[in-house]
Amino acid sequence: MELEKKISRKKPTYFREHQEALYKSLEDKHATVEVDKSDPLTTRMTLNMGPQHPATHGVLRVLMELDGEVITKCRLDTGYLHRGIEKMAENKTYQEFMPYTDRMDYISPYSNNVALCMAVERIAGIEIPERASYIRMICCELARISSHLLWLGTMIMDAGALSYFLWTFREREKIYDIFDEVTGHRFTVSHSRIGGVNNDFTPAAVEKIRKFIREFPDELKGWHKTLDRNRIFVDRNSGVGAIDHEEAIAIGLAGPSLRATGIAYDIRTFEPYLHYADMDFVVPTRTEGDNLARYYCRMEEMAESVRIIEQCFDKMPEKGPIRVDDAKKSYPSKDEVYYSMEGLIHDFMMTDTGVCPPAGAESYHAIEAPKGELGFYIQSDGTGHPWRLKINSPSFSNLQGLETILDGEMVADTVVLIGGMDPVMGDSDK
Amino acid sequence: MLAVVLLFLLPSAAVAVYAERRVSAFIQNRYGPNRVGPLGLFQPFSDVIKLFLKEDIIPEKANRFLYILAPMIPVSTAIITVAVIPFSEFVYITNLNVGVLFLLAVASLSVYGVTLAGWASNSKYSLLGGLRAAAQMISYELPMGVALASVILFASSLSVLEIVQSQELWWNVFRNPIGFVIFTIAAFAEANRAPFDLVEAEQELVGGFHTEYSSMKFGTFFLAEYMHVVVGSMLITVFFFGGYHLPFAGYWLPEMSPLWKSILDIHVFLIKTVFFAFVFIWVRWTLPRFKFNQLMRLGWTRMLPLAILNFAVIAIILYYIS
Amino acid sequence: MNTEIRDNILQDIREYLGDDLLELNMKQTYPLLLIPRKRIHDTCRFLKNTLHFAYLNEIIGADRFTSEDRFEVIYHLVSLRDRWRLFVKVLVDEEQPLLPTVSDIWKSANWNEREVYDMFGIRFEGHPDLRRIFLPEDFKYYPLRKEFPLLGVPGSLEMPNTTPDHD
Amino acid sequence: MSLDRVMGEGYFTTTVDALTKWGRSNSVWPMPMGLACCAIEMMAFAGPKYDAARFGSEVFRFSPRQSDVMIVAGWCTYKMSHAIRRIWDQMPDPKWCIAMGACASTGGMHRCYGVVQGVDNFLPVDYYISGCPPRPESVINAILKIQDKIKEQQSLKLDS
Repeated sequence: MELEKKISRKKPTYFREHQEALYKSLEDKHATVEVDKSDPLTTRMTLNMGPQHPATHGVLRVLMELDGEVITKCRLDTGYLHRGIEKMAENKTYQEFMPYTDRMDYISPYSNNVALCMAVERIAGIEIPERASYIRMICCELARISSHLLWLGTMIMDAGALSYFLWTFREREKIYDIFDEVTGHRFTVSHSRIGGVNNDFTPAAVEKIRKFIREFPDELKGWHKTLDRNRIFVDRNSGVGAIDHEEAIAIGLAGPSLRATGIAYDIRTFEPYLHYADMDFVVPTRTEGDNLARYYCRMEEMAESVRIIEQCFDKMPEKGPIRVDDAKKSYPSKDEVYYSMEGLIHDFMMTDTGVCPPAGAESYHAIEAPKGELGFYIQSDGTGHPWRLKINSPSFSNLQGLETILDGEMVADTVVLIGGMDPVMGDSDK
Repeated sequence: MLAVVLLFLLPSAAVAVYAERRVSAFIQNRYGPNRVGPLGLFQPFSDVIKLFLKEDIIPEKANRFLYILAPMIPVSTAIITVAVIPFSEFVYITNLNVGVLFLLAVASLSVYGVTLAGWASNSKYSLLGGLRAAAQMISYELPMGVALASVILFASSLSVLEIVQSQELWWNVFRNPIGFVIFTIAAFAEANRAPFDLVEAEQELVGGFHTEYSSMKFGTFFLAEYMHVVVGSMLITVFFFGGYHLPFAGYWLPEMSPLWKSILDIHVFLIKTVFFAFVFIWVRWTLPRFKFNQLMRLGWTRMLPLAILNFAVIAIILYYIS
Repeated sequence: MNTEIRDNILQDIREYLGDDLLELNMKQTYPLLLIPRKRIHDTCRFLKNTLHFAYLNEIIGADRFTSEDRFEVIYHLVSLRDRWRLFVKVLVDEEQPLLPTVSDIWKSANWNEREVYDMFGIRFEGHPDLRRIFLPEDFKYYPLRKEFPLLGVPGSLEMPNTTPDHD
Repeated sequence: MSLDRVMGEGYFTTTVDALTKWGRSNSVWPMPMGLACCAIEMMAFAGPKYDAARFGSEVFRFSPRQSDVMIVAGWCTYKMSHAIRRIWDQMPDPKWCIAMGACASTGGMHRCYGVVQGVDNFLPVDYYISGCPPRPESVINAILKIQDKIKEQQSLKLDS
């Protein structure tokens, strides 16, 4: 035992205080699994997973105490991607800050753009044109599909079937192509603007999106066919990491993880934004609360997203402005900038000071990002920079829940559980 | 004869590596390696050259002797296994009269390599991999043995050559389908291939037992894995698919001179082996991995009782027929 | 959310807090209550148990950069039953940045309070595991305070040793 | 060397040298140090459309002992830098390093207190990829450049 202790508690060589505090906190944690201490054979091992580990989806560090292969208690250590995005926001104008939101949840950047824009629009009192909001909705739903595709691929890859990852990536490439056509970049798009969007859909882009939503349901059906009745997959996921709805609310899960426990908390219906109130869609929920339920929720959400995009195309006005025609609130169009003096001045002013919400205003706006509720709490001091901008990120909430869920599961389950929770460290670490 | 077989087996691992990369690429809508040599055929050789010339790291706290010894065991057991496999009626290294027992004994030796590697490298991930290997091998050795016992009943001999000859008319897969299924699953588990690759479990244990191994020591494990794939497919062929026999050969195949018969037999044997190697690869790239407790449950509560039942039923039927 | 339920809830809060409800800001989309530091714990318990604000969404810290009551902490609550959000604000002094924890009321307050501690140095009394969450424990500053420079303090975070044989 | 005398000056060493270079350059196994957004493009680089396997680089080994080139993809914080350096120290020679994207190369847009302004502060970087994030084509280009570098440097013959 003494030797075991010596090996597993090797002196940390960097950030000594931090490591020691972390290990101490693991020892202090109340174990939820009662293990018979009288058995001399129950030697404990502390296993460090991460920060660089194939299954931690980035740089999450999981510190766990093992009894055989069962995790008796675990601690998550985050912050390996912490760059101080909230500090940076205080030093940028609202529009300048938008590219940073791309790099928050880098699997679905469009949702983050929209979340920031809508938060700023609410605090500054800007109404966006109808066509712009439909463009935002379509792209947000595409981003949701793309995020869930990556979740599907990585989760099954973590369970051991590598090919699914590449199959889902093939579909993701199609969405990348669409974003490439619409916005000019594969995935860090920065397409949304305060007061609208940057540019309209080109006919080629519309054609590509229509083709994608025509073909995608078949692919989805194929995955359902190979996974729903796959015994190994079902056995590995059902009952794993199960949590009931009361506990889920208490530990503050968000998004599909919360909906898998039976709580239909979806901002799109909870307090509809854009034109989601006019759309006909259901919020998929399950009651089991385990990893399989999360799988079904997300899979059904992808199908719903396709339906929403179809309805958007039906209801979208054929022509119309895509940005507010008010130079105090949004960028003027490029035509105006190139051919008129006022346009140039406005463009310059927008870049220099940007939108100025009233002093002392505080406001919150959330959208339903693929991972859950993504909200921005903004405090304004009357200038073009936010005084304080707080990001309410879904991955942060989900990771916090993960710390509770992992207790009592097996080492092999950690990977599917982390995959099933689908955290993005850039989102959670801010 | 031995030299010929060795020359055949060693490159076969390289070919299996290449095949795995191309087949996986095909499954995943990719090209796979196609730049090195014609169709990328020299890719495994370039990997081996690189691995040979890489720095060899032995962890400071590792048990040096066992750490160096461990990679040799899986390779040697794979090569030893070939000793009793008949490639044709006349081409085999030796015909042991207890060949089946020999095979089982050698197969259970190979677990030492994995377990020792896991223990000796003094890493927690490796240790977990090694422990899983030990448990997995023991639980799948038993169903495999019992499935083989049901094969022996048909041949009334422990010699591998006689088992193959007993299948001249009817392959064992038709006479003993449940035994075939059990043996195939056990062979997958013995070769540590997906869905039973939780010994190396890249996503959980980084590399499992070979996490700490670098350069050619890792390369040896890598090659041993593919040798076990080849050997595993050979064993399935020999025990259940009539070895070198064409289907129902006894009924229609004319008498041939030993030379021509040998050439035909070897080709038939190779084709069957290649097919099963393909199945190994195919399964690996499409199925998720088992969890440790599921694996144990499958081994002890499903496969072992089924194998014993199968053995008993066959024994009773054979007793009444004869 | 119809106005009747909303008025009822606000009436309940007014009755419960009495004079301690320092400010009720209804100018924004969601109501913002300002309450004194000493009432935060029991108010939170009341909001959760009686008014069904079962879901604590986040805890926001902010630096007002004023000489007194420098920091503010905002609790963002959601009532899933009434489909409504509520923000509860408390002011914290710079000299004594202490608040009672609410992690015994909502488990999810755990990490959120750690985040506020990490960014502003506001300590939460009774928190089960108050460590820094993003930055290493060795870091001695609180980055979201306004006086902290954007580029950080040189040397406050160590860089790895580039000679390989360190141990 | 006697063999040299028979076959000509440096015949043996240059032949083995060429063989070594051929082997090394054609099987560059990446160690994916996926930190942030660039990691997603790195996955795309291995994915069906771009297919790193064509160049023999599809074997993503997560164990540092078995990999040749470390692709640092994403911004690197001070907290993470120690882990990266440790993994780099664990990789066996010969090894190469690619800094993928603006953040890994210079700190990029994340000019803030948490981020190391370029991983070359503590790693010997062989190739920098520009872009935020770079497209997968650029990663393929980087791998090819690394292959060129391997072909140019002497592997066995150290001097003369």
